[in-house]
Amino acid sequence: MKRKPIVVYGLLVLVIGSLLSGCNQGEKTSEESRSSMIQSVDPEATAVKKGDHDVAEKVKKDVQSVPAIYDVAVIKGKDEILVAYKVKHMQRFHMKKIEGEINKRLEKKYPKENFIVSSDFKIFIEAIELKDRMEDKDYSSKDAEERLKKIIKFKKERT
Amino acid sequence: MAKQKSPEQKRYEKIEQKHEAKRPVVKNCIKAFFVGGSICLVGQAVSYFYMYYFHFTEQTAGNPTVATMIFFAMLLTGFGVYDKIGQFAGAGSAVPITGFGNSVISAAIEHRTEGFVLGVGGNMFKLAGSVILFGVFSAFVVALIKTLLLIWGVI
Amino acid sequence: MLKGKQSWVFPNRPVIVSSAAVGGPFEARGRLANDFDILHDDLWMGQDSYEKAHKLLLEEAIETAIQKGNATKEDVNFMLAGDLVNQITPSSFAARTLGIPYFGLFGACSTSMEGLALASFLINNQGAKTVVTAASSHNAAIEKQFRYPTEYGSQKPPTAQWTVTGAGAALLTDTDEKAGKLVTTSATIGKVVDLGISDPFNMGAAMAPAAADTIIAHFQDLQLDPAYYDLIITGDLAKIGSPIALELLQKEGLQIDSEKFKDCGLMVYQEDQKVQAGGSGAGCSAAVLYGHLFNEMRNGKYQRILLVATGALLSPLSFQQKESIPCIAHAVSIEVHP
Amino acid sequence: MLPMFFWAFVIGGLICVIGQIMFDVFKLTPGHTMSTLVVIGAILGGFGVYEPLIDFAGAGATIPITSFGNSLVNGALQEADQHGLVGVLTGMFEITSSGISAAVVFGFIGALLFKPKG
Repeated sequence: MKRKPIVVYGLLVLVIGSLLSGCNQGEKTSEESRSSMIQSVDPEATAVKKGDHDVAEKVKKDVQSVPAIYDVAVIKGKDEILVAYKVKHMQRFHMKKIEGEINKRLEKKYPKENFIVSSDFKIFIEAIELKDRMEDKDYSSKDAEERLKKIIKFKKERT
Repeated sequence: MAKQKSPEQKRYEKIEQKHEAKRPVVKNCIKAFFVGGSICLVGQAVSYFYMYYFHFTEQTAGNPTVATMIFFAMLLTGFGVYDKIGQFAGAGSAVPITGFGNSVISAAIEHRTEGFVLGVGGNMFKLAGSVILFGVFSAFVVALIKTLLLIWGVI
Repeated sequence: MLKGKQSWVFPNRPVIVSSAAVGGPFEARGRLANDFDILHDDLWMGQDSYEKAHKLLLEEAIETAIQKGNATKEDVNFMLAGDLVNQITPSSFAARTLGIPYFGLFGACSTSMEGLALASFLINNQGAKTVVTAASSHNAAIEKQFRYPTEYGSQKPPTAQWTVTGAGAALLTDTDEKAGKLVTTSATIGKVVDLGISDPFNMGAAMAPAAADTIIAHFQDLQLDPAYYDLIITGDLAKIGSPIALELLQKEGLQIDSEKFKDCGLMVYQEDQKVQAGGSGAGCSAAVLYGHLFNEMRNGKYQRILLVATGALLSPLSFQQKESIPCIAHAVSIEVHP
Repeated sequence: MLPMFFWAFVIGGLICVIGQIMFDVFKLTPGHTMSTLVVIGAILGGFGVYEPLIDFAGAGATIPITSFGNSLVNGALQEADQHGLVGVLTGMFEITSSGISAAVVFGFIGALLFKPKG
């Protein structure tokens, strides 16, 4: 059996490699979301509607008071409030418990609001991305709401 | 072994034990720890890569990470490196998912001289098959018990 | 001619006219590289499967031996050969190419001496004029046969042995010009010994009792003293098995100098080659004896040697069925005819 | 993120050490060792211990073969949650399919591309 030169196979490998990784398109990331991977960034709480800012800020304070948590991002949308947080590493064993605790606390305090709580790292990054975009005046609140919905949907899918 | 050893065999066992080279357990464990740990470290980096540059959450990044690690295992196996790592690291390279990939890929490569259907197809899982069998069957039993307990309201 | 219980003596002294050894890339880096007639620098040897490369090794060894003996294939009456692959196909396929009447032998790694003993017997008793005997093994083909795929990353324990990629062949003939030539003088056929070792990664320890048993029988049958030989060499007991065999022999009251008790599996490779306990395989004793040791004898370093090739008669199936490993050893004595 | 890397390394390394001990002390073959680890993973998954470990150690828990058993159990339990007992059988590969399919695909590609080096 004669073998084709290794270059041909190398190319094939490359193609397969890129197929494998090319299934989802990457998006531009901001400085803050990048640094959020390594350190605590303490992002400002925001809301799609201007007037909801205070509520979001209050929610953030409440979540922050949970001792196992060190970094919280809150975005209030029309119907839902997205709460993304980071758990101190040694507490990560109890993530489920912490999530339940936060849910209970928030629901008790704000019975009317609908909370989406996530400790997922990716959701945290996405939240910061969205927050950064919202700071831009040209970014309409409709777009923001849509993107928030997308993140929430994204959070709910499991595998 | 079920068979009883004869007195002669027992006597020989003693002589043999005296000369047998002992496996360097501690050294092997240290090597396994560092190589195995490093493979997991690479896996963690790959999963952060998927989370950061692509649309994957912590939950969903596992799948592409596993696929990528097995892809690495294919390259290392094909270029004849993985068996050398294996001799050095023992369980350090066998226990991670790359070791599972290596067992499938090495068998596939080895038997291609017997053709793609009977050779590659027939032998691909000759090492990994037992992992799948015991994984699936034990998962079935565990999940069945747990589901039944939930249905009966025990837990 | 039978002597004692299980030994033959060869009063007609069959002459080993020529011999040849062929090796692979790993052996080329070994200690005995200079004693190989042909060394391949690629494990595939230009073939498209390891089994074919295995067959090629054997063909080359036999052809080289015949050539060195100034003979042709037509001159050879019989070929006695064997290896470790299922149904000894490499040997049979080589016999197909060579077209020499053929006995297929299986004695695992003891095949080399099984072949030499039978070849000597044939010639001694006028059963043949010229006989070629050979044994071979190929690392990758045998790993595939007995253990895991070659690329599988399993860790071999320090008791494991490295299968030699090599073949050795010897051409024996019945001639009166014996002076200064190598001759076989006696042989002892071993019985199967099993002392309960079942770890296939500890073959040396499994085979050592068989070697000791055959050596003891040899000296008893021939009523010789171990001092008669310049060297007693075992086939592939390696680091673990060799000292065990020596201890067993000394327990039986045989005074053997450890300097004169060597092992082929410990001779083929360099210290820094990663072969765990040492070399093994049917090609190990064949290549070392028919290459290195015969050269040394022709150079006058040794006058009389006893080679004891050991074989582990297991199969992957028998090991998985948790059988212990039955082992065998055959001894042949080779001398320089005065 | 940095502690994540650290713990992935440590936990992943420790699971490998367990495997090494099974090799060297209990003299198990690689096949037996891997099968045992998968069963252990499935049992830990059944008790719900493995998921917190993944939260804690990330790839240190998902890369070792034990996670294969765990995700098989989780797949089955998830499906059973929705469809009752039948789900135990049908949901098994819900989560784990990627490991096996990647091994099959790359195994075949490997056979196309490479020859064993020996």
